[in-house]
Amino acid sequence: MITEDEKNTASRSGLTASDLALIAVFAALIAVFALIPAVFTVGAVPFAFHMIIIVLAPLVLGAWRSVCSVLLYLLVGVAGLPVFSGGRSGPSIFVSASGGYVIGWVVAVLVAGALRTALLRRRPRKGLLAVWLTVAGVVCVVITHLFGVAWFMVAPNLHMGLGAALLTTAPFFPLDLLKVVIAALLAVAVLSAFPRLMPARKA
Amino acid sequence: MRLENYLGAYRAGDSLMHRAPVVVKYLLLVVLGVVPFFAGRWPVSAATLVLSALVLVVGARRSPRELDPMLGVLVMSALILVYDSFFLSWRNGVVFVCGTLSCLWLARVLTCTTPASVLMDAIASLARPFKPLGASPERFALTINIMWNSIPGLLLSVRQVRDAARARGIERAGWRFVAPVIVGAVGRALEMGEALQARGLADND
Amino acid sequence: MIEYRQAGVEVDGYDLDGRAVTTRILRDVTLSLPQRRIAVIGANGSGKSTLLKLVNGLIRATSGQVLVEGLDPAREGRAVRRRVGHVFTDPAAQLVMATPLEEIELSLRASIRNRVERQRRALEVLASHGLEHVANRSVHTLSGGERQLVALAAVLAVGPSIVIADEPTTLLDLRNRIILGRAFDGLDQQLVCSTHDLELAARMDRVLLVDAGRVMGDGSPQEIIARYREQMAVRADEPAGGRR
Amino acid sequence: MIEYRQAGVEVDGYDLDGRAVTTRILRDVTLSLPQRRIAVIGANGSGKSTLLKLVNGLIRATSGQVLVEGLDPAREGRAVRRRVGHVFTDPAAQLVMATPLEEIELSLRASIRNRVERQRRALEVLASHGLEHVANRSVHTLSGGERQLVALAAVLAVGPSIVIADEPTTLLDLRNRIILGRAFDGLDQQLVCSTHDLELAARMDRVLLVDAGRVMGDGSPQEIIARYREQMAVRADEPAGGRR
Ligand SMILES: Nc1ncnc2c1ncn2[C@@H]1O[C@H](COP(=O)(O)OP(=O)(O)OP(=O)(O)O)[C@@H](O)[C@H]1O
Ligand SMILES: Nc1ncnc2c1ncn2[C@@H]1O[C@H](COP(=O)(O)OP(=O)(O)OP(=O)(O)O)[C@@H](O)[C@H]1O
Ligand SMILES: O=C(O)CCCC[C@@H]1SC[C@@H]2NC(=O)N[C@@H]21
Ligand SMILES: [Mg+2]
Ligand SMILES: [Mg+2]
Repeated sequence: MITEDEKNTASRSGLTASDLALIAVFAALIAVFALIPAVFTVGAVPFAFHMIIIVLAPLVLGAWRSVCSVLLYLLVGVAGLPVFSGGRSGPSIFVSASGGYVIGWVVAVLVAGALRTALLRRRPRKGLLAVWLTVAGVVCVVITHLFGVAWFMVAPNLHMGLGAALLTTAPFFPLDLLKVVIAALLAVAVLSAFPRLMPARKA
Repeated sequence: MRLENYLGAYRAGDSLMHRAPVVVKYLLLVVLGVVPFFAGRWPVSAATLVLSALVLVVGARRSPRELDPMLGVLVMSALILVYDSFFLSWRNGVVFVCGTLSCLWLARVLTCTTPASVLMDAIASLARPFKPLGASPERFALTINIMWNSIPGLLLSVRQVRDAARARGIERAGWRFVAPVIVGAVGRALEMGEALQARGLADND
Repeated sequence: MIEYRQAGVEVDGYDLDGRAVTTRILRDVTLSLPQRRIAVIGANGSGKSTLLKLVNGLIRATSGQVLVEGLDPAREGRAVRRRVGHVFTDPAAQLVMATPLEEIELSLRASIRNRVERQRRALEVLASHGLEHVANRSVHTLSGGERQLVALAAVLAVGPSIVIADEPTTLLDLRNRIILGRAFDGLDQQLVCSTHDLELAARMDRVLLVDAGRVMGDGSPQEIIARYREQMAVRADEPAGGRR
Repeated sequence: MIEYRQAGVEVDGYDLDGRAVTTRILRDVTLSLPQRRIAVIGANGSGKSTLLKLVNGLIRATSGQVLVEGLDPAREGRAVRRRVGHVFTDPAAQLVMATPLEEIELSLRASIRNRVERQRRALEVLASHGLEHVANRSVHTLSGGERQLVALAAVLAVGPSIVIADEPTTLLDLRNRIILGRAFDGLDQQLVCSTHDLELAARMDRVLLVDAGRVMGDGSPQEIIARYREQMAVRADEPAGGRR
């Protein structure tokens, strides 16, 4: 079945109604997961349950739509509405200690989304599907952390050395890999419930 | 207060804030909520906190019960306050917590006193300058609105899934039911997309 | 047995001008329901679903009390829910797993520990509702009627001693409606269902007519259904929105 | 006018062993529908909703073609959707705003630029469906029937020239069903609805009977409904799951 919304998933201007709804709902999901109280913080960086959805978005939506939903989430938060973790909001997010991660999300979902689309065009069997999705998810997490670390080192008020920066991100990393596994399983559930979200078959 | 009312819900009325233009409400949010973060002075933050509470209770004539920030925000604020007091200074913590609470209350003022259609008009007119770049203001406004309306919907669906499990004698839902909430949300988004499309609401303007 | 003792439900809300108001959506319901087959009929928004949700504590009475086999759902919720199965109107709200098979297996978890045995039994349950061909399909690709049957099967599979069904036939075709009617006749459990399907209501032992939050009629199917038909025909001729 | 030319639909999915498979859910439908009032009836899962969704391109034919007033929904989607209003079975998925009033205002945005005027008109629309008392209520607290009426009002408010309604009466009470039936009779637009409510189908000019993805009957209401009743009664007596 070719549904209307599959037509233009790659071009940004051609977003269909279903794309808009998916973008909006994923942005809302990120916000809802950001509300779950953080179990711990390292410095001023909170543990983020919403990272699960940040990883899930590219696995389900591919590159462009997931970038749009992350941007929408950031826009709404920067505009002042309390959707960042712990109900924070405002442009201060970019200059806070988490600033690097947040900017990293945009690049991370773009790359992970493109990778996921390339991998799924072959229509893998269900078992392999989870593996490919995990791979794309790990890429998403790694890029996020690279940006996070880079920011720790260059941010005017932090100026950490490489070692300190790596040490700060280290406690999150294994847990984020766990989130990738959760996101991949959720993505398998979503994609098998709605096969039309799979990218078009390779010709 | 119920979780799905975290962001407030529009109620008709004739309070000061109901009559104020959206711009004013938004400026309040920025000036009282966001700016003090940058000022970084705790007395300023404390004062804006009190002002924000007054805007909600007096300006928008909402019940003081709606000042309740709910568990998630409380826990995070407490964590940050403790951390800041130990490693930086308690003043940082106070600035942070005041800013967070002010933003939350003023966001509630905005949603409680502004009808969606007014909000959409405002967002669309903000986006209009970008039209030559290929943006479509109406669709943009619609998307933001759907996002905003989906948050209570999602919080509610957590309860719904729990009720569904309980109705079949499964008491402890837990993490197993994250999947149904998310798959359900995607399903609803797809159906919502079809419905929007069928109503011709999402076509480019 | 289900008993309502002056049960009432009030909800907080706002009126058109934004003032906080309390609305009574159910008032002073006193009933005892020993019959095997009971139908609840009434207009949209009259309070049928609310009345049914009181039984397993999905909604709590704000005044009065409800008792299910002597237990109060508000205080002994778990014990009550173990006895009462509740089928919602909207099957989409009830199905929590990915496929019909997993859905039924979920219901059987408590009673069958062995996984292989559980799956075998789940397939049997599906087959007995004519659903084996959709066992492994995503519930989201099922047609409306298929979904409603799965939701019903999932609740019955728990083996409750009372079955509450809120408009169980809305999405069903004629054949499935006939089959469901028969299945209901053959059910050992007590059944309370709300419905707009008057043919279904006519098969029951007792019919309750709810109107504007009150039980306004209570008696044999013929009598109550006739009264309801008459009432509705009159109201349909009133100017739009004239009622309430 | 709506025309189907050997339209067929295939869908991708996974089979029991997780292999990707393709299923045909609609085959070779050739029809032209000039009549004003058309009902589509048939068993659960027979393909009614699929048939309707082809009309405004929500699903595209994988073989053959559909034409709406000469336009192909697959290629001229926007032009077609401007003409065709589609009411879905499940009202919960269709309501995107927080309150009924906002919902109707959303429908009117394109046609009424002035905000005050738009709100006035939206309240009028709600009143004409007997819904003014829920105008500012959260859609999440509406009863099923109230929601279904709001969804219908929201689609009609756009002013389409063809109305497609997928089981529009499932959640309605007798009174609202009568009112809806009359509203449909009075509609200027062409109406195509699928339904299990044979009283509604009987009011139409032409009835299509769908079975297992094929149009198996096409004619006057009396004739087709009688045939359907007979068929379903027979199938209800076959062993469970015997069909398909
Ligand atoms: N939280 C709430 N706030 C305000 N009103 C409510 C709330 N919940 C339910 N209601 C109202 O209570 C009334 C009874 O609702 P209920 O769902 O029991 O009706 P019903 O008889 O099942 O209707 P239907 O036949 O349409 O399903 C409705 O008018 C509904 O809008
Ligand atoms: N994506 C899909 N994958 C596999 N099967 C599908 C898919 N979508 C629909 N089907 C199947 O196609 C058949 C037709 O579905 P459709 O929704 O058109 O039925 P319907 O006649 O509207 O049924 P109902 O009366 O229950 O609403 C059903 O058996 C359904 O399960
Ligand atoms: O305040 C925010 O909303 C942003 C928090 C970012 C936290 C980062 S995301 C990657 C890493 N993993 C975590 O659990 N937390 C950090
Ligand atoms: Mg109901
Ligand atoms: Mg259907």
